[in-house]
Amino acid sequence: MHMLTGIRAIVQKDLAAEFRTRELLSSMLVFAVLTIIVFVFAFDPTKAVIRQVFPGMVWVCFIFAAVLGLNRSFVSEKTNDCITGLILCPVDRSVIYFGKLTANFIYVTIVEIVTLPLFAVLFNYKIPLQAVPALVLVIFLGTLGFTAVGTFLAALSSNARSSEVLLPVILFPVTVPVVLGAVQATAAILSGALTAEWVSWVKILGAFDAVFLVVPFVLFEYVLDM
Amino acid sequence: MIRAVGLTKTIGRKEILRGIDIDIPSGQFVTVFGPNGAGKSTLLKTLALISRPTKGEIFIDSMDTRKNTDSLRQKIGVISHNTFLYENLTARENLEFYGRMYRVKDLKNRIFDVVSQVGLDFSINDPVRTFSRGMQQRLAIARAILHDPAVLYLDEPYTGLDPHAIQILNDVLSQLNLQKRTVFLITHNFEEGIMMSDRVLFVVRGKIVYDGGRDALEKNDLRSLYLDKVKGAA
Amino acid sequence: MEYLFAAYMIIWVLIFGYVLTLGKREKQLQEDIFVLKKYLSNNDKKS
Amino acid sequence: MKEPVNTPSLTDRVLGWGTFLAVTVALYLVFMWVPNEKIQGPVSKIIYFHIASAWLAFFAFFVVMVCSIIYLKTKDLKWDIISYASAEIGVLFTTIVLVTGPIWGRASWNAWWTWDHRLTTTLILWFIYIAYLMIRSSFNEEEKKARFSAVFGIIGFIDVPIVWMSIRWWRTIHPNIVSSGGFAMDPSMVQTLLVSLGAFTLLYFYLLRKGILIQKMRSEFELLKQELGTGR
Repeated sequence: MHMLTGIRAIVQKDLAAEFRTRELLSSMLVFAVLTIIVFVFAFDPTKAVIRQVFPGMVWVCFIFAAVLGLNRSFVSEKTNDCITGLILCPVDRSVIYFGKLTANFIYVTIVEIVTLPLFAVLFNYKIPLQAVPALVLVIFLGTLGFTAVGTFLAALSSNARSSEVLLPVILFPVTVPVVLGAVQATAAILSGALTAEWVSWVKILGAFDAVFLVVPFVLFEYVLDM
Repeated sequence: MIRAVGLTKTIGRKEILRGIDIDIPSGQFVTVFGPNGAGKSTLLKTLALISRPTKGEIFIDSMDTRKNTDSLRQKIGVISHNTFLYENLTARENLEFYGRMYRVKDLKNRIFDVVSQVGLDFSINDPVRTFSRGMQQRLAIARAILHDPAVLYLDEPYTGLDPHAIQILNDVLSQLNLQKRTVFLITHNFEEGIMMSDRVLFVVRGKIVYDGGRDALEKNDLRSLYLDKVKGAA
Repeated sequence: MEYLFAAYMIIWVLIFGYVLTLGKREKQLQEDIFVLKKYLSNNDKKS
Repeated sequence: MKEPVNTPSLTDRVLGWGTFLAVTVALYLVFMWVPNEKIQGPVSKIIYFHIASAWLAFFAFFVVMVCSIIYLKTKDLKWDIISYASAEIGVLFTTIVLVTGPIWGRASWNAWWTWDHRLTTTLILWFIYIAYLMIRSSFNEEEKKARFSAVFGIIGFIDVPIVWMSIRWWRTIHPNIVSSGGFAMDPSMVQTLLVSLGAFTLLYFYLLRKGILIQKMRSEFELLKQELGTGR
């Protein structure tokens, strides 16, 4: 119970600061939309090929926008050494991790909610209505896995000299299963394939999420120790 | 209140703390002096449970800090030259956040109390980034005492403070002294440092080289004693 | 057959290259340490 | 004062010569003794050192993880030094796997690169440990470098089975044009492979000891520099 109070406090603090300046969300959104525009120019939206590469484009856009947000999430705690203030708080270290993770997850989800319809409109891609629940599940699991590892590694890289460059390089190789799973599952769902075809991808996503939500319980204190 | 045994901290190959034993009874006001890079801040960080010692044990309230770390943090307040404040949040939001993290009871009234104690009643709804350095530091003081800690650690709190803020800080400290709170102060400022102090420590090159009661010292003696000890140990 | 040759060439070039860099690093460090030690012992004698 | 000549310890010398001997024997077996695989011909001989490299790389990364855990528990830089030396060797041999794999593939399937699950996983593995080395180079303070790379060394290794699983599943639903191919193993081939594995394991320990020695010298060097810096 105490854990939840702490997590909620951190999330509300982050969101309150973010909605005052909207620095992070606005740049994530603009970046995501720009990515769509680039894709429109790169792949002719009238061609049939679009049907095949659509899931890939969507996830590339989500993930790049997510990295942009993740990069800031701990760097912003460095102003006035707020991170030490967090370390001083009488809560389990995982509370800090899950608080930051939840805030990042919310940012990325907002970006996804805005950009996915835009994708569908600009590429004239009809998302079948009965596919929506499965799609939501996959996007949820994929985003969770990516931000889970991302938050952890962002905390790690925020201590480095050039953290903005370091984070993507260390984050992408580790999250290969998430990217692969999310794109493949999305493709299977959108093409109306049999449930069995995307369920195994959901399993892999679930396994990844489970592992990387448990690992921080053990390892996050080593990242925070000053 | 605070007891440390054989405290050692090595960072990489550098030995920052080299076997520190210390026992601070409840309610004592301890002032620590020492040259730059002597390990004072590291000592404070380990005693405040911000970083872990490489070797040695720390007890707060006779409890082993390795076991009850999270609940023992409840008893600790820290004021450093960094304010730990979020610039985009208002003073009230900052205090609300920390108050919730420390699970402060009756938070609204408590915030009102500490804010008036540091004289920021009228700016409570302004974002911290509009505050002057002195005001930010005052808010940092309010933040540190918000959960009424049994031990207050201060790391060079006087640097960059205007006389008004120094006055407020000293008021807060003397009030804590009256309430029998333990205070652990690191400073270069002999005048301010010794005013309320019960006990003086000199730390040089990761070791305590002098540990004496306040009554044995006059202000001027302190300075020459300090220079003596620092030269002798270096 | 050329492929076999190429593959083993690359394996050996990489391994030997690595061993050589290790040797080079070792030598460089040895020299540096030697110079520093000499410098330090000279300083000690003077003071 | 004479400049010290590098005199390796007895263990090092025995290990060095042992490695040399073992590798020579392995080479002899590969080129002179073992028969060619029936279908693929002489190119099949690549496989022995290819597999041995893969084994060595994987073993090296396993050592990285184990030493990372011990480092985080003990905070003794000795373990960090082993992790670093081992990671470097691991990356080197992963590179060998990544180069020899395509050569073999080109010869037997006429395609340089296939997104075969083994090759793809190895590629990701390579990137993970390149990232590990990059983390090491982005921190100046010894302690942070050791701590953060240890954390990543553990995470990276935990990730490997999941990467393997997902890529294998990916390949099964998008079947390869070229099947990874059967490889009828003759007993003599198995024996050759085992000797190669043994030889490379020795080679690993030889390189590891060398790497550790160099890191220790570097530590000594930094210590001396510090002594100079403190103005003695």
